[in-house]
Amino acid sequence: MIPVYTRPKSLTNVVTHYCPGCPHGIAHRLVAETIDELGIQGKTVGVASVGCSVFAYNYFDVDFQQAAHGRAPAVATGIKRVTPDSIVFTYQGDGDLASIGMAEIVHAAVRGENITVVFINNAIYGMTGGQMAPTTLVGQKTTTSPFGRDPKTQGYPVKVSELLATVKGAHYVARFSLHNPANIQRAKQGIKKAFQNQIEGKGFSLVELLSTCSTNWGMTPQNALKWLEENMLPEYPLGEFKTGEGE
Amino acid sequence: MEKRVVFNEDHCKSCELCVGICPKKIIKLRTELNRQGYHPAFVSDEDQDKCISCALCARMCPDAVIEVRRPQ
Amino acid sequence: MSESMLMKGNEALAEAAIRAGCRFYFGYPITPQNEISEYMARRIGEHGGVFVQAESEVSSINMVYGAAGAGGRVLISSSSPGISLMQEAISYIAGAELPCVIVNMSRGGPGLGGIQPSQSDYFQSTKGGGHGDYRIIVFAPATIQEGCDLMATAFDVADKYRNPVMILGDGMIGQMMEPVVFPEVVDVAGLPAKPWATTGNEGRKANLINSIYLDPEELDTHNWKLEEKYRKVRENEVRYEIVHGDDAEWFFVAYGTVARICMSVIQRLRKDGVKVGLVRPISLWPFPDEAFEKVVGQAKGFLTVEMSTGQMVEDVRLAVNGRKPVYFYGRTGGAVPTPRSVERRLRDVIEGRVPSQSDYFDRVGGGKS
Amino acid sequence: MSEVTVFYGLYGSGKSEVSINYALRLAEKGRAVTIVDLDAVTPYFRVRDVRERLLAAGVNVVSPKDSIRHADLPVLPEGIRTVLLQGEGDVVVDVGGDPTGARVLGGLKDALRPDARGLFVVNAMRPFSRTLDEAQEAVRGVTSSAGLPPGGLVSNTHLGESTRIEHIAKGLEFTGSLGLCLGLPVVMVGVPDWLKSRDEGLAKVLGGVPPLYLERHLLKPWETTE
Repeated sequence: MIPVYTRPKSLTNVVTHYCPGCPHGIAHRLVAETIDELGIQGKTVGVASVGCSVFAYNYFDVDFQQAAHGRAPAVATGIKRVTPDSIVFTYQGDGDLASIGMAEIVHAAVRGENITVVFINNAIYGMTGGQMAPTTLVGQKTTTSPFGRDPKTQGYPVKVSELLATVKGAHYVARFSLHNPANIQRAKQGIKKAFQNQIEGKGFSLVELLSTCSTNWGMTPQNALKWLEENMLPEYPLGEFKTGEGE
Repeated sequence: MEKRVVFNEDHCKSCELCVGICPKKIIKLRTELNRQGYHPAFVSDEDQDKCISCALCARMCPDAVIEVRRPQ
Repeated sequence: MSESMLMKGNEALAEAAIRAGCRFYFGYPITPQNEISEYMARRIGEHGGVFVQAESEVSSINMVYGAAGAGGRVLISSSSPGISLMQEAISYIAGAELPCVIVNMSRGGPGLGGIQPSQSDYFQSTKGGGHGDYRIIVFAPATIQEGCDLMATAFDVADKYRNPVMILGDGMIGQMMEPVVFPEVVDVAGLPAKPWATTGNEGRKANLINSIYLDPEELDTHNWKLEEKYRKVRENEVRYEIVHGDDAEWFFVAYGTVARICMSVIQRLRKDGVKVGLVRPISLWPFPDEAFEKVVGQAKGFLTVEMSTGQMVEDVRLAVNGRKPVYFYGRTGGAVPTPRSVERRLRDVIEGRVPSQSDYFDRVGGGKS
Repeated sequence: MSEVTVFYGLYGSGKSEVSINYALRLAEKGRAVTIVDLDAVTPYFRVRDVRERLLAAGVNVVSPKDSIRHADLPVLPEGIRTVLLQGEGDVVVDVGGDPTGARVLGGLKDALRPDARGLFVVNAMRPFSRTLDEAQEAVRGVTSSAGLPPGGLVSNTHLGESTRIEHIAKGLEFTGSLGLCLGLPVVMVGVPDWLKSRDEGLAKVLGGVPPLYLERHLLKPWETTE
């Protein structure tokens, strides 16, 4: 028998704390596969953020730093400047990256910091129990938008990829989704490109991954993926918003 | 007989994403609980030869539970 | 020309840091310490170092966290409001046990305050400053030369204990100019290795820089481990100066530039036969209790002079522990105590015109005089 | 005939003390003098900090108004254009340090008399002016952003209170060489006033360059007798 699919060796052999069906696990696996395929396990340094993925360092068998809420891009900057040969990535959720850490992510992009950012957008605060996120959809109910997000008082969802695509310093900005195998495969290619860019010294790369939170959305994992497809995709179109070509 | 698809059942959280995606509908949940208290997913020995090694289940699995092989 | 150079305090500290092997500097502009960033921007590259102007103090100190975690010799500088913004990350840095040096050229507060010199960040600097049980080591130079010498020490002490060290200057230290002879240039390659740093796990187990301990028992253990480290710091890193410890009956207690004002008063008063001396804490944390043990027997009393409404005086009182009276004189907000007003206050103390220490909160004479 | 003298240079060269003493010297000669505090970049030790003393000596002071004199804002003194355009008597301008500070003067170029004299102050014991290359670069940077070509150099090499005659001598030699490189005369040499009486070799060291004896006005708090 020939192996078709095996567990990546950059993942530690532990059970994650994520809820059943949580796409964080998928995203972790894609990042680990990328690290394996690029042969960079020994020189990769991850930066964990605050959110459900706060313990990401337990799941990747690489050096890690745990950053304060929203500050992962600044921490990654510090690491990368000291050890430019390390491959540095941050792994951040939407509360961390798009709310409290908006300044850090924008300015890391502005500086063209040669790092890779994996950004999980599931339109809700998972860790703290399902509050409204900056990416929560209009009308979406959360514990702090119990009547549905009302743009009159709560504004509109922030589109991180579109926003960062306007930043000249950003080399690669793309949005993918984790709701089915075909999209997962595309996301993998995007993540790989984002790491490859760093190896080649091309500068700031960010992949936004649309994800679910079945627990806080109150759905089965399968229904959550369906909800993502039906509700998030129209608001968050997929694609590469900046590819660095022609620069 | 060598298996095409193998589950690390102790890591499974029975989210059933693999169950839903399998084109051959051969992935089932066990009635027994694993160490974490979940009914782990599995493919029975008799269904192993129905597996087409497409690995969609492995791609979907959030817990990297599934290994897939194909005959030479 | 001799090795002496006329240096502004801020530039001198930057040069001293480079000579101490600092190769990574992160900053954000704020008066009165901008010359540190400006000097670094011009000079650190000549030594193969990195200067980054961050988008905020918050970001800059988190760059320090990352850079220190990756094993760099890292400096950051700011002034009071900027240091306030950094407190969260300083707590993380202390919790994750990372070495770095922080310069605070403090200015008057609270709030936006003013840009003139102040010592009102004493509490913030010496009592932790952010959340959680931790300390940072704080050195307060009184001259630019001392600042340069302490800079080299600060990096070594930071590395030794894996803890942030602060150089606490008032704006005066940053802005004034004095001749300086710089310490030797440190051979960066010869600095002790940092096997805990996140440099990639090739050939070893993965390293983790972290301050999360969700299990109460684990966090308790971690905190007591930190406390044990701080105990060693208290044992080994106390620094102070006593002037006229042989015969003084009255002691000024002052740090930084205020100590120099007291020194000029001491010279004047000694001509009149007043036996006055000075206890000058150089390490503000650990506080030099030991200095007070040496002189408390001979002292009739202590007059603490600060550019604050009375912050260090609390530690002086703890050190003296009721054995002798402790008096206070302070100016704030950028108003600097004049030698004449300090002299008058001491004479009032000596001649019994200042209420006894039970009236310690009396700030008579603490305003304009 | 009245004169307009602009002192510029890198910060720390001693421009402010030179400006203050120069203005006082003019006033002592009975001339009407206005000193302009054009330092928009340094937060401490500025001409405005000794305003009362200058006024008492009969020197008119143009500096940012009191309500904002301690602000860390690039504040231009009110009335500065009036003084430059219509002022009678001598004007001494103390320009803030470095090309950044000198830019402020650049913005006032149209108000400057065509015969205004720009004097570049050199302290060879300061960073960024320790070699002839660095010093030439400094002169170019500052005077071009000031928009006023230099008319001469002021040798002001010193180490604060630790200044000795040999520093003056070496500084003068350095400034002389710089002058040769740039084709500029050394018009003045700053000498701390306490060195005046202390060393008889001073005259020889000066070698004909007129000294500007400097009484220190911008004192540190512990140097005052107040």
